[in-house]
Amino acid sequence: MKLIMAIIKPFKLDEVREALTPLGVQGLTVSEVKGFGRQKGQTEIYRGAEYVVNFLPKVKIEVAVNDDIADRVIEAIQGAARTGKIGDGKIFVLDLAQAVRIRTGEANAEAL
Amino acid sequence: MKLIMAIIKPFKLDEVREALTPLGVQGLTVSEVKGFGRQKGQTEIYRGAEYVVNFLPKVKIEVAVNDDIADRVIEAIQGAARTGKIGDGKIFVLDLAQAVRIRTGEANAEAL
Amino acid sequence: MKLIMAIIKPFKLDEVREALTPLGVQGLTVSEVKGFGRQKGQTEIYRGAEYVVNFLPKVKIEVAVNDDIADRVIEAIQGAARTGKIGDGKIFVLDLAQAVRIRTGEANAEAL
Amino acid sequence: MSTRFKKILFGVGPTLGLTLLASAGMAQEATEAAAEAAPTLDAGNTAWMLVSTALVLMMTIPGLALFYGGMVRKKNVLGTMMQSFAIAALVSVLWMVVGYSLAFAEGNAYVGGLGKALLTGIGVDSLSGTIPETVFVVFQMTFAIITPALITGAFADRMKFSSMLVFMAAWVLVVYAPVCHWVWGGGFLMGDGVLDYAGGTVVHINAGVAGLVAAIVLGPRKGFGTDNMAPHNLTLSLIGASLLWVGWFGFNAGSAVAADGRAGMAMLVTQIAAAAATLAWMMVEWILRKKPSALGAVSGAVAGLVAITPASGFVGPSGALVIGLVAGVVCYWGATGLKHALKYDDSLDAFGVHGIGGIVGAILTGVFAMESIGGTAGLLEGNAGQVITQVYGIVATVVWCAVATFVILKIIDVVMGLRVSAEEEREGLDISLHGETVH
Amino acid sequence: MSTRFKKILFGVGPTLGLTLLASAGMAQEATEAAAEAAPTLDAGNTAWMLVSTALVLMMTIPGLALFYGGMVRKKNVLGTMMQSFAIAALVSVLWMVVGYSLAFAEGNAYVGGLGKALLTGIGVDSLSGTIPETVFVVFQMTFAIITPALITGAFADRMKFSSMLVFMAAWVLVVYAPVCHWVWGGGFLMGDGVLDYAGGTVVHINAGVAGLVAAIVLGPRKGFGTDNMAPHNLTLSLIGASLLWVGWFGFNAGSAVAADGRAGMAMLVTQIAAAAATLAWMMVEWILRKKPSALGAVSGAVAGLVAITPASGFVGPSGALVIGLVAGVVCYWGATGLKHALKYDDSLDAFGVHGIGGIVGAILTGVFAMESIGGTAGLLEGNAGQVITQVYGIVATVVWCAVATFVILKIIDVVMGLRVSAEEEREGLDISLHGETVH
Amino acid sequence: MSTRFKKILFGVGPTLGLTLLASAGMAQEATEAAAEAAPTLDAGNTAWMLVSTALVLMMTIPGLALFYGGMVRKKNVLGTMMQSFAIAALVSVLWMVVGYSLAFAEGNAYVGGLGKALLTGIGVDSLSGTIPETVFVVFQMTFAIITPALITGAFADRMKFSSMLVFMAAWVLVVYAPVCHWVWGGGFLMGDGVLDYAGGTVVHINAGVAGLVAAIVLGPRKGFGTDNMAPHNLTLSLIGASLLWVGWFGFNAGSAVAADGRAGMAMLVTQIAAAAATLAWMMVEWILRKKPSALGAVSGAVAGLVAITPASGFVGPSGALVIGLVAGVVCYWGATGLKHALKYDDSLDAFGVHGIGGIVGAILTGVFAMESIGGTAGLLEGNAGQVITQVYGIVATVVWCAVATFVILKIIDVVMGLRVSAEEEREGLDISLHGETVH
Ligand SMILES: Nc1ncnc2c1ncn2[C@@H]1O[C@H](COP(=O)(O)OP(=O)(O)O)[C@@H](O)[C@H]1O
Ligand SMILES: Nc1ncnc2c1ncn2[C@@H]1O[C@H](COP(=O)(O)OP(=O)(O)O)[C@@H](O)[C@H]1O
Ligand SMILES: Nc1ncnc2c1ncn2[C@@H]1O[C@H](COP(=O)(O)OP(=O)(O)O)[C@@H](O)[C@H]1O
Repeated sequence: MKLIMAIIKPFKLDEVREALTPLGVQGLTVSEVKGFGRQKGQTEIYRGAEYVVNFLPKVKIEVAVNDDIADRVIEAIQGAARTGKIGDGKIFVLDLAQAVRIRTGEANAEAL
Repeated sequence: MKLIMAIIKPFKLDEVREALTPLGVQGLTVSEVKGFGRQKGQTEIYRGAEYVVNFLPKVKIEVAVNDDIADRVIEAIQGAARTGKIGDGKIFVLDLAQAVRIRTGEANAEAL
Repeated sequence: MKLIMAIIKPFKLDEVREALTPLGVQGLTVSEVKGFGRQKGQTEIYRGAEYVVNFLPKVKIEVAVNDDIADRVIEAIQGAARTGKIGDGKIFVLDLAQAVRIRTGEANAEAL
Repeated sequence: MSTRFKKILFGVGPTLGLTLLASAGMAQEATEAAAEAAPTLDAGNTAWMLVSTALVLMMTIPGLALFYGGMVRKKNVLGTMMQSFAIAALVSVLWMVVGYSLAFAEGNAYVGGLGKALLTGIGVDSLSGTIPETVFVVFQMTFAIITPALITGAFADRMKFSSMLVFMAAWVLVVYAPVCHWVWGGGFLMGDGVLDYAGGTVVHINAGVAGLVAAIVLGPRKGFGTDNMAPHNLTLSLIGASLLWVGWFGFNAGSAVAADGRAGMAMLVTQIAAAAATLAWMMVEWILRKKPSALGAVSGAVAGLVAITPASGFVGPSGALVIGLVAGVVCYWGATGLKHALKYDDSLDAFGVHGIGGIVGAILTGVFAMESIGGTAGLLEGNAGQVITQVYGIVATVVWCAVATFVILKIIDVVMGLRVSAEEEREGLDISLHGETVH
Repeated sequence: MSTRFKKILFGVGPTLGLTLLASAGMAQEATEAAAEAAPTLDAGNTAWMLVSTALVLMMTIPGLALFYGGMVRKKNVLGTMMQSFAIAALVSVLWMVVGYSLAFAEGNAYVGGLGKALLTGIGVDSLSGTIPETVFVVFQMTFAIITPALITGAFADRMKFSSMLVFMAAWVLVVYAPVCHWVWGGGFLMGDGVLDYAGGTVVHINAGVAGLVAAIVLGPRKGFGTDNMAPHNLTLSLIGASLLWVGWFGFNAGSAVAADGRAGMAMLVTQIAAAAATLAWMMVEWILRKKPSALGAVSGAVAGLVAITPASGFVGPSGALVIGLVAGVVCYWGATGLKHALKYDDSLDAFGVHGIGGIVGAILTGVFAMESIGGTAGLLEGNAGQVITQVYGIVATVVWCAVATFVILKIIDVVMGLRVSAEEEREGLDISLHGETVH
Repeated sequence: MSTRFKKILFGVGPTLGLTLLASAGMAQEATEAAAEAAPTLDAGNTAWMLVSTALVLMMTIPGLALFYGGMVRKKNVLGTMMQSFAIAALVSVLWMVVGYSLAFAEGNAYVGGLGKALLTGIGVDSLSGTIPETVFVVFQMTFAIITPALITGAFADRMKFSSMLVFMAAWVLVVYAPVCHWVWGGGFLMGDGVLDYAGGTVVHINAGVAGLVAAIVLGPRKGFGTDNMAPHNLTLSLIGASLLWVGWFGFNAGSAVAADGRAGMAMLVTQIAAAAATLAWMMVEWILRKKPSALGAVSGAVAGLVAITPASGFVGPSGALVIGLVAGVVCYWGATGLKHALKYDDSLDAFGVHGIGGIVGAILTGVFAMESIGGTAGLLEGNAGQVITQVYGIVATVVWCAVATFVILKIIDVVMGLRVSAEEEREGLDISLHGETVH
C-alpha cells in the first residue's frame, strides 16, 4: 500500500476529492497547512508596517491506497489540483507498511 | 522504528493517550484534521441553504515507536479509540528510517 | 529521497527556515500541532478549576529532500531548533518513494 | 395613478439636476410647522434625541457591520465590516455638504433645495421643533448612513471598494435624499398622507430594492450554489443583531423627536414586534427544517424591527404583535423560498428581509393605524383608503429607487467596473482589497 | 414567621391559579401612588427611562449572551447565546400578554390581577408617575427578560432548547411575576418594608436560586470534573461583562424612574461597588492562585454589580465600597470553594455569583442604608430591624423560588425531558440543536 | 514664559505633596460659577449626563479594550483587554478616595485640595450646575479612567501587570488629576484662557506623551522590527473603534454638561471631524500604499475624534471638516513616518494618534474657534493670540506629563521592575500573567 500525501491549493480540495471517488477511494484525511516555496505571498500592511506572507495557506491531503491504483490516484490528483500557476503544490508518496480500520480491526486492503 | 499515524474521533484522544502510557510511550504529536469517509456529517442550514458537512473533525495522532512495541501500540490505539460506530478511523504504520531528539542530538531509540 | 518531519517549538520556525535555504531547500510545509511529551505545560485556572495543559503548541515541518543533502538538513534543523531546554522536539526521517510537482508533472528530484 | 408616476420619473430626475445646479436659495427652517408649534428648546427632548442619534449610529457601526460581517466567509469579514464603516464616514460628509439640504431644505415636491448646503444658517441656537437643529441634522444623518450600508448585504464578497464608494455617494444624493424629502421633508408623499413613522419606505424598502437591483446587476458570487458559503462566525451576527435591536429604540422612538407618550408607545410596539417576529421565524424554521437556528432567530428579530418601523408611531401593542408575526413568516419566505425560486444572489438578504419586511410593514401600517395614537385611522378603524395610500407610497419608492439604482450602477460599470477580479474574489476582499487578514 | 411562609406557599400557588382563571378586571393605574404624586409627564425623566430601557435590554443581548457565550466550549457558543436571545423574544411577548399584569396590576398581596392583561387600558397618554406607562412596561419587561436569561448559566451545555423555552415561560409567570409583585407591585414584601431598589431579590437571588435548583435537577455536564471545559473565548466574556457594567447604570439608576439626585447617587454607588468588587476578586485570586485572571476580574465586576443592586438607591459611596469589597470576596468563594465543596455543576455560576451576590447585597442594604438617601435607616444608623426585614425578604424569595422551580422542572422532565442526549451533548448544542457551527 | 514653567515644575510637585499631607479642608461646591448660574436641578440635563457617563465608560470597556485587543498578537489579547478593565476598576476607587478632590476641590492654581476626599459633603441633593454633583463625579471619573487606559497601547505586550497597576495609580494622582485641575478645576491654564472643551490636552496629549515616555523607558517588544507582529483580529478593533466613536458623543457633547444647543453643535462637529479624518487617512493610505485598510479607516476615525475633542464646543461644521482632514493626514504620519524615523516602539500608537492628534486639535481650536459658538474667537476671527495660548497650554502639559511620567516609571523600575521576562513575553501575557488563553 501507499500513503499519498498531496499539498494543494485550498480551493482545489473539492475537485480533487471528486476526482478520486471514481477510482474507488472511499476516504481521505485533510489538514490545513502553510506552505513555503517559490510562490510568493501578498503583502499585509498595518500602519506602515509591511509583512510579506511567506507561508501561504495550503491543504494537505493524505490518502492511503492499494498499490494497484496508486499511479492513477497520483495522476487524478495532479490533474485536478493543477492550475498551471506557481504554487500548485506537490505530491509525495510513501510506502505504507500496515493499515487498520479501528472500528472493525480489519487490516490493510480491507481497512481502506 | 515505526511511525504510527492514527486518525481517531476527537473525544477519544485522552483515552488513547492514557492507553499508550503504560506501554512506555513518552510522547506523541497531535493535529486537528478533517476526515472524509463512509461516515456522513450533519447538515447545516443557513436561511434555507443546506450544507452537508462531508469533512468531519478528526484528530490525527503521530507516534514514533520502536519495532518491539509497535504491535502493542497499534492494539492499544485500536482498543481505546474504538466506539464500534462508523467513523472510528484508521491506523497507518510507516517505517521510520531515523529519529533525532533535537535537544540532545540523541538518535533513534534514545530519541523517543 | 527523504521526507523529513521535524516537530519544533513554534518560535523557532523562522530560524529553521533560514537555516535550510543555504542548503538549497526551496520549499517546505508547515502545520500547527500539539505535542505531548516530557515537557509540562502551564496551568490554566478558571474560577478555581485548574487545567494543566498537557498538549503544548508545536510546529511540524515537513520537507522532502534528496538523499545527498538529507544529513545536512537534519543537522541544520537540529542546530536551529535547539534551545537546550526540554521540549525542543524531534526529527523523524521517512523514505520518500516518489515526488511530483503538480504544476509541471516533474518527478522526484526535479519536483523538489 | 400612472400619470402620477410619469410625473415622478420625469419630474425628480430633471428637478434634481436643476436643483443641484441652481444657486443656493436662502436658508429656511427645516421643519417650520414644528418650529412654530414649539419654538423653545426642551432639554428632555434634546437629551433623548442626542441619545437616539448615538443609538442609530451604533446600529451601523458596529451593529450592522457585525451582523453582516459574521455572515460572510472569513476571508471577507474585514472587507464587509469596512464597507459599513467607510459608508458611515462618506455619507456623514456628503450629508453635511449637500445631502441634508436636498432632503430638508425648502424645495419642491420632489427634492429639497440647496438653501442648507454646507449647513448654511444652522447655528448653535437654531431649533428644529423643541431640539437644536444641529441634533436633527445628525439624527437624520445616521439614517442616511444606515440605509446605504444596508444595501451592501446584497452584493457582499464581490464589489470593488472604489466602485462601492462611488455608487453609495451617488445613491445617497439621487435616491435617498429625494425619497427622504418626499416622505419627511415636505415632499409629495407626505402631502398625499403616506404614513412612514421611522423609515419603512425611506430606509428599508429603499435599501432592499436597491440591494435587489445591485445583486442582479453584479451577478452572483463565484461558486454560488456549489461552494460552501456558510456564515463563518454567527457570534458576530448575534452581537450585531442585538445592537441593531437596542439601537432601533433610537430609530423608532427617536422618530418622535421628543421624549413623550408617543415615543414610549413607539418603543413598546418596537419591542413587541421584534420579539414576535423572532418567535415566528424560529417556529417556521423549526417546523420546516426541524431545527430553530440562531441565524433564524436574529433574522426574525431584524425582520420584525423592519416591519414595525413605519408603523411604530401609529399602531398599538396588538397591532405590533400581528405585524411582528406576519413579518417573521413572510421574511423567512423572502430570504429562502422567494430567493431560491428567482435564483438571484441577494447574499445577505438585504431585499429578502428589508425590502419584503418594509413592504409588509408599510401595508400593515395602513391596516393597524389607530387614530388615538398617531392621529390617523387605518383599515381596522374603517379607513380602508389608508392601505391604498400606503401601497401608492411603496410603488412610488420602488419605481424611482429601482430605475435610478439601475442607471447609476450601469454607468459605474462602464466607467470603472463593479466587480473585483475572479482571482481577488477567490483570495477574499480582506487581503486583495485591504491588504489585511484576520489571523 | 413560619406561619407567614405557610401563607406564602399555600397562598401564592392557589391565588395565582385563580387569578389566571379570573376574568380580566378593569384596568388600574400601575403605580397609583406615584401617579398621584406627580401626575404630569416629565420629558427629562422620560428621556432617561427610554434610555435605561435600552441599556437594560443591552445587558441581556448582547451583554449576557456574550458573557456566557465566551465561557462555554466552542461547540456550544451559539446555543448559549441563542438561549438569551430567544428568552428576550419569548418573555417580551409573555410580558405583554399577561406578565406585566400579574406583576403590576391591582391584585392581592401575592400576585397582581389580570386587569392589564394584553396591556388593556394602557394608551399613549397613560402615565406611570412622570413617565408614560408604556415606558414603564418596557423597562420592567427588560428586567423580566434578564432574570430568566441569567438562569441559563447554571445548566449551560446540556438542556434541550424546547424544554428550556417551556421552563422559562412557566418560570416567568409562576416565579418572577409574583415575586416582582411582592416587592415592587404592592405585594406583601413591599408592605413589610423589604428594601430592594433595583432587583437584588427579585432578579438576582431569584435567578441564582432557580439556577442552583436547575443545576441539581439536570445534573452535571458529561465529563464534568474530568474533561477540559475551559472557556473557549474570554474576549467575548470581557465584552459581555463590560456591556453588563455599562447597562447596569440603566438597571440601577433607571430604577429611580427619574433623572434626579437619587438616580445620580445610584449611578455613583454602582460604579464604586463594581470597581471595588473587581479589585477584591482579582486580589483574592492573586493571593490564592498566584495570578489575577481576566475571568476573575469580570466575575468580580458582576458580583459587585449584583450586590449593589438592592442597595443602589439606599446607600452612599462608602457603603458601596464595602459592599463591593465583600461581594468580590464572598462571590469568589461562592464560585469556587462552595461549588467545589458541594459538587453541583452550576456551570457558569449563576448561583455562585448572582445568588450569593444577591444575598450579600440584600443583607448589607439593611446595614448601610442611609435615611438621607433612601428615606430608610440601616443598622449603622441604628435600625437593626432592617437587617431582619431584609433576611425575611430573602427567605421568602428563596423558599418560593426553590419550591416552584423544582416543581416546574420535574413536571417538564416527565412530560418532555430536560436534557439533550449524551450524543448531542458531545457533538455540541450548536450543531445538534441549531444546525449551525462557528467556523 | 520659561519662568512660568519653572513655576509649574517647582510648583506642582511640592504643592501636590503638601496638599496630600494637608488635612482635609471644608467641602466646596466643585463648579461654583455654574452652581450659582443655575442653582436648580434640570431633569433633561441630568438625563443627558447620566447617559454621557455610560457612553464614556463604554468607550473604555469594551471600546478601547477591543480596539487595542484586536491589534495585538493572539497570545496577548486577554492581557491587553485586562489592562483596560483593571484600570477602570482601580481608577474608579482612586477617584472616589482622592482623585476627584485633587482635580475639582478648592485648591490652588496647580492642584485641588482634599476637601472632597472620599467625596465628603457630596449628598444626594448636592448640585453641580443643573445636575447632581454625584453625576458630575462619575462623569469625570470616566475621563480619569480612559486616559490611563489609552497609555497602555504604547507599552503593549511587555509590561508587568503589577507594575502597570502601580504606575497607573501614581500617574492618575500625580499627572492626570493636577492637569485636569489646571484646565477644568479652576487651575492656571483655565485662568489663562486655554481652550479645551472635552480633553484634547487633559486626556489625549497627556495620555499620548505618557505613552511615548513609557514606550521609550520600557524599550521595544522582543522581536520588534523582525518578527511578524500583525494584528491578530481586526474585527475586534473595528468593533472597538465603532464603540469609541459612538461613545465619543458622550465625551464631547456630554462636556456641555447640558442637553442644549452647544451640546448639539458639539455632537455635529464630532461626527463631521471623525468622518473627515476617516476618509483622509484612508485616502493617504490608498495613495501611498495602494490599498485602503480597515485598520487605517478606524485609526483615522479615532484621530479625528481626538482632534475635535478640544474644539468640539468652540468650532462649527466647516472648522470641524478641516480639523478632521488635517488630523487624518498628520496622525497617519505620526503612526508611520514619525514612529519609524525615531524607531521607538509605541506599539499601538498611543502617541502617534492621541498625542499628535491632541496637539493638532488643540492648536486648530485656536484657529477655528467661533465667538458665536463658544464665546471665544480664534485666529480666523482675528484673535491670533488664542493660538499662542493654546500652544502654551500644550507645552505646559507636555512638560509636566513627560517629566512626571519619566520619574514615576524610573522609580517603579528600580523598586519592582517594569517588564515581564523574555520567556513570559514570548509565551504571551495571557498565559504567563493571567493563566488563561483564548482557545
Ligand atoms: N521540498 C518540499 N518539501 C515539502 N513541501 C514542499 C517542498 N517544496 C514545496 N513544498 C510545498 O509545495 C507548495 C508549492 O510549492 P511552490 O514552490 O510554491 O510551487 P510549485 O509547487 O508550483 O513549485 C509549497 O507551498 C509547500 O507547501
Ligand atoms: N483511504 C484513506 N486514507 C486516509 N484516511 C482515510 C482513508 N479512509 C478513511 N480515512 C480517515 O478515516 C476516517 C474514518 O473513516 P470512515 O470511512 O468514515 O469510517 P470507518 O473508519 O469506520 O470506516 C475518515 O474520516 C478519514 O479521516
Ligand atoms: N514518540 C514520539 N512520537 C511523536 N512525537 C513525539 C514523540 N516524543 C515526543 N514527540 C514530540 O516532541 C515534542 C517534544 O518532546 P518532549 O519529550 O516534550 O521534549 P524533548 O524532545 O526535549 O525530549 C513533544 O511535544 C511531541 O510533539
